[in-house]
Amino acid sequence: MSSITSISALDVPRIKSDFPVFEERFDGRELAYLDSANSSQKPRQVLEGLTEFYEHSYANVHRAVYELGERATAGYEGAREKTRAFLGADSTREIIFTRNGTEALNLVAHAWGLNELGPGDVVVSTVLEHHSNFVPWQYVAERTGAEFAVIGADGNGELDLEQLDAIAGRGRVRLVAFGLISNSIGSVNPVEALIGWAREHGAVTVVDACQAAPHRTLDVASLGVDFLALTGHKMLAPSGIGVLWGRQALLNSMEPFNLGGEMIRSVTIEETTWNELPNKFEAGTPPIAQAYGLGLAIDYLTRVGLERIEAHEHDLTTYAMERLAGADGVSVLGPPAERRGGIVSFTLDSAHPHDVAQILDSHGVAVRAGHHCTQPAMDHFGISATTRASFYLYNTRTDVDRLVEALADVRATFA
Amino acid sequence: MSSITSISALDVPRIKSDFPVFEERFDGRELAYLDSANSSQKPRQVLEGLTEFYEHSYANVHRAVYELGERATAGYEGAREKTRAFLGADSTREIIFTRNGTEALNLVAHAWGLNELGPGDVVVSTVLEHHSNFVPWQYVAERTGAEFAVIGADGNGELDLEQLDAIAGRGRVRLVAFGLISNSIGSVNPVEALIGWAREHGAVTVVDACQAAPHRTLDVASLGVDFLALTGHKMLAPSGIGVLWGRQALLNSMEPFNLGGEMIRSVTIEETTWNELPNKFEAGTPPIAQAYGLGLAIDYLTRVGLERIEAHEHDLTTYAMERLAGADGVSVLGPPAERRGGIVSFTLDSAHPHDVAQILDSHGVAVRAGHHCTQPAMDHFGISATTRASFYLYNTRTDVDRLVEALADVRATFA
Amino acid sequence: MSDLYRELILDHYKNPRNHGELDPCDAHAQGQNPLCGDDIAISMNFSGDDVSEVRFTGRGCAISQAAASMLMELVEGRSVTELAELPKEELLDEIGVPLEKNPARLKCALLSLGVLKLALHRAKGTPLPEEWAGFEER
Amino acid sequence: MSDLYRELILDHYKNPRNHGELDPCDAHAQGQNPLCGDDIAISMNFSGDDVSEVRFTGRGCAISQAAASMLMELVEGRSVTELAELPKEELLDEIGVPLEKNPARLKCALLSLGVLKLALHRAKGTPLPEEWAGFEER
Ligand SMILES: Cc1ncc(COP(=O)(O)O)c(C=O)c1O
Ligand SMILES: Cc1ncc(COP(=O)(O)O)c(C=O)c1O
Repeated sequence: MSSITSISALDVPRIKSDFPVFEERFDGRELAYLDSANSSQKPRQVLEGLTEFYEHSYANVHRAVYELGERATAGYEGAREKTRAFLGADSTREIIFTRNGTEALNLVAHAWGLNELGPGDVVVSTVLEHHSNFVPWQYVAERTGAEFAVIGADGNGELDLEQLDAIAGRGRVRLVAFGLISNSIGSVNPVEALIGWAREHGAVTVVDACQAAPHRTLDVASLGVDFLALTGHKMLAPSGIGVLWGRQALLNSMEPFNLGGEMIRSVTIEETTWNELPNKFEAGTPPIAQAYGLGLAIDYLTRVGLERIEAHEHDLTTYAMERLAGADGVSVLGPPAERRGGIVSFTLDSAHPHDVAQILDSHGVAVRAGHHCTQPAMDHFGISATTRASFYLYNTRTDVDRLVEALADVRATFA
Repeated sequence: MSSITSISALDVPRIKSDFPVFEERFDGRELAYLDSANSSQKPRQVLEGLTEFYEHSYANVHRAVYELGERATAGYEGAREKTRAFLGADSTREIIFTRNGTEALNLVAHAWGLNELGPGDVVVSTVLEHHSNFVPWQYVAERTGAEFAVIGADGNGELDLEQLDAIAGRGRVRLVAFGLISNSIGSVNPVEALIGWAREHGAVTVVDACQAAPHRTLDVASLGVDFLALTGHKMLAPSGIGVLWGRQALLNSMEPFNLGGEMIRSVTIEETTWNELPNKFEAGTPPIAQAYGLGLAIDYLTRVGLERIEAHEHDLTTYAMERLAGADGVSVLGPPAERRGGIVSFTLDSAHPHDVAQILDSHGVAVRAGHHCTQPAMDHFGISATTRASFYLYNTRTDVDRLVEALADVRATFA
Repeated sequence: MSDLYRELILDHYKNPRNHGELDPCDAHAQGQNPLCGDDIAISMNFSGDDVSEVRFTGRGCAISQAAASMLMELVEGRSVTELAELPKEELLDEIGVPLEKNPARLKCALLSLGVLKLALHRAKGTPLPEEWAGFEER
Repeated sequence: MSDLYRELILDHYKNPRNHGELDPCDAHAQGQNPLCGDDIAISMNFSGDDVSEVRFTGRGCAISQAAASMLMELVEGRSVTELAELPKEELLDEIGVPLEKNPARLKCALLSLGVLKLALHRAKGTPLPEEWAGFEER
């Protein structure tokens, strides 16, 4: 972590001043918001841009033949182009706006999975996945008679790739779904190995980038995946917007998911034909302003620089792990800082995570407690919940210090 | 229309001042926005409330054990309660937030339709429906082997209830889907007759209230329907939010739709069980701020008074029909003003609707041209598109006058 | 320190009253809070219309476990009919900390009461009131 | 009046050039704009590598129909190879009104060119360039 680097440090005070929530005082103190893996705060640039959009460029998109509608369409489609560039995708046709990350994954499960899978096929997820990248695959396997296989992990929460052969022995591997970064323990998954293995078996790959997209540069071309899902609310964008990227050929070959306005080419009583990409998968009035807001968030992240954000979070994670290692009664889950994102999950010997989080709240420290929508991972560790601190561009080492100090108070309370 | 009424008139200038878009000048003039059936403009009260929410109450909902998360949850669940009251529903468990109206209808089609229907069953829609309340039923019928039956209409665009007997003769009527108000021609459907007939056959009823909810008081209890869908962006709310209301017993008996975070009770590698209502149908991080914004829009509409809004729109519709009846070359589709919402669709003898709308735009008059996502209705009338003007609380008779004057210019251009 | 963790709650949490299981028993139910995994099981014996004995087991946060322990003290010796109608305010008063602003923790606090209601209504064969409907399905 | 409706466009709309159908013909295609239902069909005959005859039929707005009529004048007598590469700017220059801000109308204006490309690439057996991919599926 003290290696010499050409990446200049973030100007955190300046960044912080872009986020109105940090002007408020919580019990007299600035908020130590350590729950960005759950959802991020929003900068002024996004909020003001959003209001301006509603005030002077709002109408329904695509179908309007007047000035406001043209502005709205330009804003909405401009966001699609920003998202395309952000992901290094070939074409805006491959960028589908959804409600959230969960819907992006469900789109693939429903529109690809239900139609393509059958007995003898194997659908693979991992024990570390968020429920949104686990339950849809479990469900489509059950509905179609395919096998559902789950890649296990070791005690560090790192995937056990030795299990891959046995999984391949269970049938024809058709789909492999995994996240880039675990949201509950922060481990970074071995993407290349998983994709290499999936390709060997001719399987379609689905990557859950919900925890990666806000924090690191992504490039779908070099990743070599088939589908990638992300969610806006974790990356400074409004709630209510997610993205599915997919290879054009695959998306073209798929049935649609939701049906209705905008996604059709022609409708008669006898027959309906589907619109071209991406409209085919965007039924009804889309989250217009939310997509526009995602575009503004991408602008913001790009201006600050994802590499600098990643380096900053790595510094905070390393620092937090050092400090927590020295704190009484704290056990941190997951791999060392080198192989994790900006997420630190832990348990405390004497108190339940909910009680921990509650007392931290009274110190103005906001963390999340629970299973983080990863019950299989919790089961893997033999626990039901953790307390989780997660970092973003507006956090500082002071936030970490406040976390550690507040933890001492928790221990004192439950002593 | 000149009947004595106890409903006081709307203070339109004051209402207009709540909508920033009317401060801008289009070619030197205030915008005559006559496309609210497509999507409405947003009042300051909604936009400012939204920004404030993001600035001081934003976090993920349900799972957060800290102050900001509690505020966010209170905001989100408060909006559910406002929506419940707005619809006269029994319980907030019956209010499901979706992305838009289309997704609300698809939820029923997927989660009820695909699981309940089979050969011998009849699924009924109408020739007037928006594609979002037509294509899903056509699709589930095809997928399940059920019959798809479409109630036709007369030359006025009023449903032909004489066809009901023949439809019932085609099999067991299981589901009847129809809109309260047609979005393309404005006709008000005979709700009581349709629901009575559906009930006689033990069919489930799905009501598309996307065009009614912004303009008239609704009460699901007295309507006697089973499901009702609406969309926020047409009723002063942000884009990205819709609502499905359903009877609790039905919703409880249904499989979920999207799968993932928040909608589960417990997840293991072997088995997943679903959460209770409404969470079971709200997978992933919901459109938090958008739901909150819908609550603010409901506050606004309730304060102004839906009865007054309806009366105001009725006045504008009557006036528009009178003036258009006297305009050269204009043919208005649909029933008389007494039996329609605030929507007037027409064709012009000499110009295509797109050209009409384009030239109206140069006069600062925003209307929609096209098939309005109702191709079967267009086919019914033997046309491919109309020009449509639609009214809302911020419109005035002056807007209608400007429409009529601009139409004269269109005719002169194409003479 | 948070208001929620007053002395009494910590005492009940650390020294739960009526902890254990009755087997056989006249009424039993179990429930979880899906948000946080808190888990409570309650077993009871009746004597006539009264609850003669009651025990709970569970795991989870201090609020849910302390509330269950406090509930035990409210229950013993009262009639089934009365308890089936026990208003949640009575338990909340006992807990004595402000939970209104905090629906997540309110659910923790009321978990044991929901489980109790389920056990009683099941034993009596009466329908669970709408307010507790979430517990039915568990 | 809108800039879009200059004299020339109205003239082409009211008096379309090369209107009609060639039957039999060497190349044919049809396409719609799903947004507005505009519809154009084009048929051509070749003489060697050149387009010797071209006709269109269609219905829709003035922009789409006038653009098709203008396209006819650009096409006749030119080589298939050249036309398969015809940049859309050439047609847009001909139309001569600003459409950049207006993607919906741009689609109307380019509908006939897309249909032409589809007819030519089909006849030549070459793949339709990505830019026109939307037309393939129709
Ligand atoms: C790894 C991961 N995948 C998927 C999701 C689901 O995203 P959303 O809640 O936006 O649907 C989340 C966040 O909750 C996540 O952390
Ligand atoms: C009658 C009707 N139903 C359904 C819809 C679909 O709503 P949304 O576009 O918000 O999904 C609309 C609006 O487009 C409509 O007018």
